[in-house]
Amino acid sequence: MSLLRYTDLRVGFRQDGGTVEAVKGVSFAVEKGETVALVGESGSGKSVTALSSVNLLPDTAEITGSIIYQGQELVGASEKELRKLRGNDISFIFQEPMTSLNPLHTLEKQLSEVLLIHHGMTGTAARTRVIELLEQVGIHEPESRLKDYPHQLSGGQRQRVMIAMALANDPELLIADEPTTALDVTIQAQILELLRELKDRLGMSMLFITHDLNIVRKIADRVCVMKDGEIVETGPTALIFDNPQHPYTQMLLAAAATGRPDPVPEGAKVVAETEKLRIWFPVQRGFLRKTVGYVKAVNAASFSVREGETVGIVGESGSGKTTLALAMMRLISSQGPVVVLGQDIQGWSNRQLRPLRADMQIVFQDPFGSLSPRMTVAQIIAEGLSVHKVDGYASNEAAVIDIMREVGLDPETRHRYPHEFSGGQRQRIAIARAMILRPRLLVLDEPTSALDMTVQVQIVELLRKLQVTHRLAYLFISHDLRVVRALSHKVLVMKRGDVVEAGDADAIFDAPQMAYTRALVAAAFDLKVEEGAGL
Amino acid sequence: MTLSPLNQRRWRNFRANRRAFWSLIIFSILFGLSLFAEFLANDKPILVQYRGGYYMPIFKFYPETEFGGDFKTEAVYRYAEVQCLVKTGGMVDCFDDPDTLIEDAKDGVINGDKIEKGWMLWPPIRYSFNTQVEGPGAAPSPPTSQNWLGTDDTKRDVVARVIYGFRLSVFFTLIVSVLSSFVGIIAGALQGFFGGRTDLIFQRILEIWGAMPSLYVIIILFAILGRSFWLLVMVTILFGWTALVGVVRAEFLRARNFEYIRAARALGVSNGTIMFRHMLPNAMVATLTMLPFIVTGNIGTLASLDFLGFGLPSSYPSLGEMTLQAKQNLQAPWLGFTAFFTYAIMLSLLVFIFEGVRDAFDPRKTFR
Amino acid sequence: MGAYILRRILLIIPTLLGIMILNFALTQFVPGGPVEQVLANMRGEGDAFASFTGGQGDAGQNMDVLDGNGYESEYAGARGLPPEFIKDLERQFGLDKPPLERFLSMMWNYMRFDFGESYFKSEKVLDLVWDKLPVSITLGLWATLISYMISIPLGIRKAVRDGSNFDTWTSGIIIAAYAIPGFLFAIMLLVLFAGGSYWQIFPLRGLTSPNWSDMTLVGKALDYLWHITLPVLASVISSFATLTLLTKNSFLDEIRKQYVVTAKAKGLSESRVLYGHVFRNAMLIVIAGFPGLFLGVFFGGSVIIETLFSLDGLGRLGYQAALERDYPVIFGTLFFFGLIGLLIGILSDLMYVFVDPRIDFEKRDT
Amino acid sequence: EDTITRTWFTDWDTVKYSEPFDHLDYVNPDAPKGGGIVLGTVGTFDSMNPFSTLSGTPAALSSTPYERLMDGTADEFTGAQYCLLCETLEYPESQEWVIFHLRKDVRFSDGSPMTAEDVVFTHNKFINEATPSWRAGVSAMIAHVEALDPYTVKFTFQPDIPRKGLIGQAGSTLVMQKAWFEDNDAKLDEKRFDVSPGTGAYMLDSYDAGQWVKYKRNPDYWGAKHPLKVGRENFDTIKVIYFGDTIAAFEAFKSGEITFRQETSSLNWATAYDFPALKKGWVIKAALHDGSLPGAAGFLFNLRRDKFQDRNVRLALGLMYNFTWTNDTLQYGLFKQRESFWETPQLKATGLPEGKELAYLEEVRDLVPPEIFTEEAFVPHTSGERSLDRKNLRKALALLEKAGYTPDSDGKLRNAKGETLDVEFLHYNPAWDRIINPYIENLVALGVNASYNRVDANQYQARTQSFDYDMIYSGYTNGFEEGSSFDQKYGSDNVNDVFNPAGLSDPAIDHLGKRVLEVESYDDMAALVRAADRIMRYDYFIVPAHMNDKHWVAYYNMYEHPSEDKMPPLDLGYLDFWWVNADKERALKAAGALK
Ligand SMILES: Nc1ncnc2c1ncn2[C@@H]1O[C@H](COP(=O)(O)OP(=O)(O)OP(=O)(O)O)[C@@H](O)[C@H]1O
Ligand SMILES: Nc1ncnc2c1ncn2[C@@H]1O[C@H](COP(=O)(O)OP(=O)(O)OP(=O)(O)O)[C@@H](O)[C@H]1O
Ligand SMILES: [Mg+2]
Ligand SMILES: [Mg+2]
Repeated sequence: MSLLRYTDLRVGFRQDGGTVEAVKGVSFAVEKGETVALVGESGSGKSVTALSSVNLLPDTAEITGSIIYQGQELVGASEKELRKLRGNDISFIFQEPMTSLNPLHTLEKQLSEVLLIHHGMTGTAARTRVIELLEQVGIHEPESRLKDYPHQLSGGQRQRVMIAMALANDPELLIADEPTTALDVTIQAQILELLRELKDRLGMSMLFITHDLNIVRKIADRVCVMKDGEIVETGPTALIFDNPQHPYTQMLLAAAATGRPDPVPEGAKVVAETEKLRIWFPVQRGFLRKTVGYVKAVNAASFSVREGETVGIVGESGSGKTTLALAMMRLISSQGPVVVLGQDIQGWSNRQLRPLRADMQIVFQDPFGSLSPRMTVAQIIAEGLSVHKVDGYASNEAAVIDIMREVGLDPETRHRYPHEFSGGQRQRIAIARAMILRPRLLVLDEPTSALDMTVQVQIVELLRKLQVTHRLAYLFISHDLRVVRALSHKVLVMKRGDVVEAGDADAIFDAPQMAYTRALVAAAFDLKVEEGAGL
Repeated sequence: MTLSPLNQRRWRNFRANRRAFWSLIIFSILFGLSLFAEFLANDKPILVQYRGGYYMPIFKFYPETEFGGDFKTEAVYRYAEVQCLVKTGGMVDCFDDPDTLIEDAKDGVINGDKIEKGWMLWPPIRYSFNTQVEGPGAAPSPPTSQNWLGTDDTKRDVVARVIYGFRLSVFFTLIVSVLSSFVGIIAGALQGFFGGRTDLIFQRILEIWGAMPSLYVIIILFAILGRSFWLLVMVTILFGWTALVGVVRAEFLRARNFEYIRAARALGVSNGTIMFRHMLPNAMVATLTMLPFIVTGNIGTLASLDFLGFGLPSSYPSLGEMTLQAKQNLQAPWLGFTAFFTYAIMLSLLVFIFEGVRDAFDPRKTFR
Repeated sequence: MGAYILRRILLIIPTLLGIMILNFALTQFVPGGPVEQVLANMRGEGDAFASFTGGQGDAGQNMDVLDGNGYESEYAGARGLPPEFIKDLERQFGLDKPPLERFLSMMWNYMRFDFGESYFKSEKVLDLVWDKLPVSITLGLWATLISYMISIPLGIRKAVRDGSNFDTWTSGIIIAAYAIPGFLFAIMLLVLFAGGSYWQIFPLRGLTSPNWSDMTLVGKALDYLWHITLPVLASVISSFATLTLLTKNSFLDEIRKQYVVTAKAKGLSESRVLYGHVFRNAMLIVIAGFPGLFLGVFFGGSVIIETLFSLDGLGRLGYQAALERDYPVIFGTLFFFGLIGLLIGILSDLMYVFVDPRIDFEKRDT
Repeated sequence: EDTITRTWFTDWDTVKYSEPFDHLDYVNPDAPKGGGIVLGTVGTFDSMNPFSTLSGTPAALSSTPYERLMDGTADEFTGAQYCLLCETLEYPESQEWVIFHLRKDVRFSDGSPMTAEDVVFTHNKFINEATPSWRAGVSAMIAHVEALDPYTVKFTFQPDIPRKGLIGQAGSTLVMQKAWFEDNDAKLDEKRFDVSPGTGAYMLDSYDAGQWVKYKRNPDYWGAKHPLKVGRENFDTIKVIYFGDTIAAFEAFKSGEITFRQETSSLNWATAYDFPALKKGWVIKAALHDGSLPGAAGFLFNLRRDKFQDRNVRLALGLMYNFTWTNDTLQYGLFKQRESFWETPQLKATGLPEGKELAYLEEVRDLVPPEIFTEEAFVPHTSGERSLDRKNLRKALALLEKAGYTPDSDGKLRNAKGETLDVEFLHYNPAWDRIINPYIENLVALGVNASYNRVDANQYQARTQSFDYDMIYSGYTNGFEEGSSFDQKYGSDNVNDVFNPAGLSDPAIDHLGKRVLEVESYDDMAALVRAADRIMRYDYFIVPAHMNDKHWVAYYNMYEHPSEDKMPPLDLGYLDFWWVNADKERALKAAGALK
């Protein structure tokens, strides 16, 4: 008997006026101790399929078909029965770690709660276990972070908290929806190692959703390929990879962000630079919020980026990449010069900055959180246009339709609200919003983490194309070193707030100087070497 | 006028909430009707035909002499004498025995002489809010076929007073709520959004303002300017706008930390737009919930002022005064029931409508 | 934060001063005054509550018999108003001094927490307040307790079952309850359940029975509960709607957020999800309102309810003082409650931070 | 010098009970003692000291424990006083002083005897500590008081003032216990709950501040056999319960918690008395004759305003008040319209003047219009059943035409200067809205720019005190005897006195006011008053409103009172000479009617 079996699952979302079919008759099974990877196009229904298992979909979802877990029918099961399975038998790692944690509870509280509910663990026992979990997922000095709230963590840290939470109870089945997107390769490897260990030790099964085919190759026993709400191909990992049948699968496997960026034109002007930029977050404790210390997110970072140039920022999760990017955008306070388009904008007021904003844009690491929940996608994307004058569009409407098409979104969906999209779709909305302004400096914080290979390639192409035609300058943050390599002229390597290495991309990738960089590069590109059967 | 796709979606959502939709329709009809209260309940006819001429007493003053009477003061249309004058074309005998003369005039001939027969077109309810109802029985008198809900303790028709009172209350609360919410939301938004010194100083001003003795302000203003509707509107706004400030401020204090606000700022959106386009809709839960209660609360405020004797001039058709009468006249339950049902209907409709509005603006709410 | 709190505490001084100045200035313009009140009392026209309690009827007889006054009526001239008498009164009320001097000396006294004596009751203002507290706390405490105990769970239930029949009929009930004019409802209760025509189940007046002091402890408690049932019911009836719907709507907004899904995925029970996770996120305003609630609990009061049920609480005290121009009571309570109110304002703002640590009050213009 | 020694005193000729008597005519000398009465009142109290006017509100009946040297009766109009605490009083013809020979058996409720020292002490206490106006008034009459021996006290009056009322004032001196005040170092005017012992029949039993107060009959009351007191003060206990609201008080009566109720509202009297206890016969509802003088109240013009100087204007405005309709529709036909300022046969002017009245009028013939002599005394207009009376409207328009006001093209009255006739009506109690509003409506129909302004009681006081109003509902308090107060109410010198709300200033009335102080006999005084009544009614500065000649009472069917024909005209006396029938009380208790 399979551990979890989907038979002809169909999920539709009630929407204004009609129903949108997200999953159209999916059937597959996960056996005990098996790892099944769900791969496919962004928006093809992977997350929905996963969430429907123990009914975590919104009320607007209508589920038909059958999902059987250890002989128990889950479609239409009562909330009480499902509750018993959730968290204990079936654990989840959600796709969007940034928004999946309760913003008002500390890490400790969120983690220990799972222990309390299912094991009645309290006090020091719980705390010890929490710390152990955090260590396992690679959080530095976990004791000092127990009292932190989610908003004080980096994207990758939050994701690791999610993972820790999911693993806390040694589940039977782990459903992991893109669990490592925000993690750098070294930590990713650590996490995968952890999962492997659990699987070996406890016979845990996994339903693993990812875009990263390397991971699939590394850990999956079987692969299901989804497109447009249907499973188009399924089979053992090796078979699929070696002999894909369906055209989409073939395309997916072939897609890879390759090539190198076009060289920076001669005499290109510096668009943005900084010198010894420092960002320290005060650590406040107690009712009176006394500052007891600092999280040194960025220490003395210096770099510059020229017209038509891409500076890639890589580094361990929590090393201060996002913080640096936000400071460059003057969205958090920092110490040190922030020079954009020749002006030091440090200390400028919002009002002064506003005209400049058209030329400096950012794609946030947390796309969902950065989209106004009560605005439609069309409004969100067009908003910049109504603020800044951008030449070359017939009308705002036309511009929105254009850009949506370019990032691979269906323009017909533009009157929907953000929550009605898939993770990858939202990420593209965020990209579209920034790109529509044709800014001269664009900061991209993990812009491709939720995108499947084909779309990723499409986006990379788009970025390259725009860079060439409009001489855009990019600050590109990513854990995916191959994408970084494909786009960047220069690379900045960060570790624990320090820029440990900086220089030409080729130099860094081909001959990394620091041990840390070497490890990083090795981890990223070595995965290929280790390819083979599942864990 | 075409609605944007989003607004269309909201409108569909609103309509899908049947209760809200019907409440809106009923409320609009009721309020629409009450706007024409003068044509529904009045002690003056809508149209008078007298000796071939047409008169519209609702709009214009006509002395009784105009209809062949002998007073230069306004014709008292509800009295038989004047009715007789109109119907008989101004016969002097009307002053002696109007009723028989009216009977007599029905065929257009009196004592063999043909007369210039006139007529009056009356509103369905022949009383205005301040008309003393004639006829036997002491006030308050129970419902009859003439006074459908009886009369109040000054012998005025309750139906007429409810119609006018409803209009007055709704009118009052709409003006007050719109203006005070507007001011309150803006003030709260500014404080919450900017924080710092703006917040610190503004809040203190509010605290001082809030401690002002409203009763005294009312007494003073009434003493200087005289009791009037508009003065009450002003005073209620003066004291009412602070109601939403705290709530909106709190929501804004919280919302300004959200990621999408940072995103909007990164876009270079102006503070105003951030506040009112991004934050307000998301910080509106409490506001939108409170609004129907602010709207209805203002009706209540007016009523309690009337009840305590600091409200509208006493001849005004006020629901608060009616409740006071109901209290003072327990033997006349029709007063209490009327007051209760008027309130209950008015408030429920408003609350349901706003519930629908909330639903309409809720992005995650979809109807089957 | 510490600096912020300090600043807030220091700002209490000018704020309170502002409140006092504004009120003092206003009272200078109010027609009438304490002297007029004395005179009106002498003419039997001074009852502040007459306007809605009905007062004297139109029959012309006055119930002089019940007047406590011993000698005034004996000599007609005694009821006259010779100017010396008015002067005397003014002196007695301290109104003969210029306003500024009066204000300064008043503030000086208040600074030392000396709130003076009522003009007409010859009792220390604080003692008066103290005397009225049992009634006010009774009404405030029970009414708030009941309304919170019912409204919040009900609102949450309604949010979870949004659109169901349950949602509809509970809405109907709370709105109808809200729509009943409070005083009419109070009278209805009084006449139906305490009056002489229908069911005499509850007592008509007061907080306790005349023989309360002889009762056992249990007897006392029962007697007290027996007395407060109707007034509390009357004052609580209309209070459900706002809070329930606020809770419902706030929950509706939060309940579909991603972190709630996370919480559910952890296998938490529904109530733990709702109360443990959503509550704090959804109810910022309600929770931060708790300190303010405290003020309502202790110093609340409604003139009308207190009057109808013959209770002697702060509602009546305040209303009477305002109408009788009993300035020591007005200013004393204003200062006293004002101070407490300002302190609670600080507490309430700190609650925001406590509930949502992301909140701060700093200027935001980076 | 010859002195007069009597047990009674009057400023006029004689008194009803001048001969020794066993008991007052109107009491039942065999009335059983016992039982109790429970009354309800609206308001609160926070003091048991009846003399604290400025500090605190004294409890109901808190002055009952105290008695005065002399006491009046309820069946005489002429201000007769009889010795209560005194055996006799003695005074010279000139009335320069009066000596009271005190009874030796008077005991305070603590058992100690009352002596002359107590009288002197009380008087001085009042002179030193009572309200300034009282002190001023009384010290202008009484020079000093001294104890001649323990049971003799002498009041010496000020010289060179009219003698009328002086002995009466002395006789009405209250007596309190000197020892108690000295022991407790108590002031007269202070809020306190300890009470000094009194000599009266009742003493404080218990109370709960602001809630209720209970008095009990002193079983050792010294005066139980005193002819003035026989058959009186029969209840063992009197309890007064305080309510916040009239409704609650009424409900308490319905449920038997309160046993006696006097109704003051026509609306209630007509509509509210149909509750179970009444239907079952437990409660008796009765309208008993009230022979006291109704207040001369009505819609009053402020004569200080120029626009009201013309009598035609006043008459015209008055014509718009429809007593018939108001009484029938709003007051259940329970009232009569007041005609005279002194609505009692002996003081009310009727027909054409004659006799002494005419003689007095002759004295002021030059000062009054000739109509006074040729026309019958003015009686208020009558109206039809409809609220707006055409006949009166016509009259009013004609009168106003005479006064220079004609309806303009918008129906509003305007004078030659184009000014409208503005009338602002001021009042403070919403209960009166229903009476005032219809009148205002009628005035508006007449074309008067009339408005009704209701303000709070305090502001009303402030405005009436500064005479800042056009019309108010108010009036004059008159008595069966008129003396010095007449001038205070109606005299020109006192035109700016609150007791003259209309601001009447008429030389003829001034003259009569002077004469009133000189008259010797009650008849003369009555004639003078009639003359004044005739002139003032002609002046028409008050639109006379309703009056009531009944006491409306409802009580549990256990109280009894002297038969209707024996009831005194001036006092309902339910706390005085009514009594409890124990059998009926038992029956009621058995039926569960009483709580
Ligand atoms: N609440 C919703 N209402 C309407 N449509 C929805 C809703 N949630 C998801 N969808 C739609 O359902 C489809 C499947 O979404 P799903 O999140 O499963 O995609 P996915 O395969 O996980 O994609 P990605 O890799 O981008 O996360 C998408 O087209 C999306 O637009
Ligand atoms: N508001 C904050 N308060 C306190 N500490 C913060 C705050 N924001 C970020 N940090 C800390 O600063 C450090 C750097 O965070 P940052 O988000 O820049 O990392 P990152 O390099 O973007 O990591 P990732 O790849 O995981 O997104 C982390 O340790 C994080 O916990
Ligand atoms: Mg997904
Ligand atoms: Mg980051």
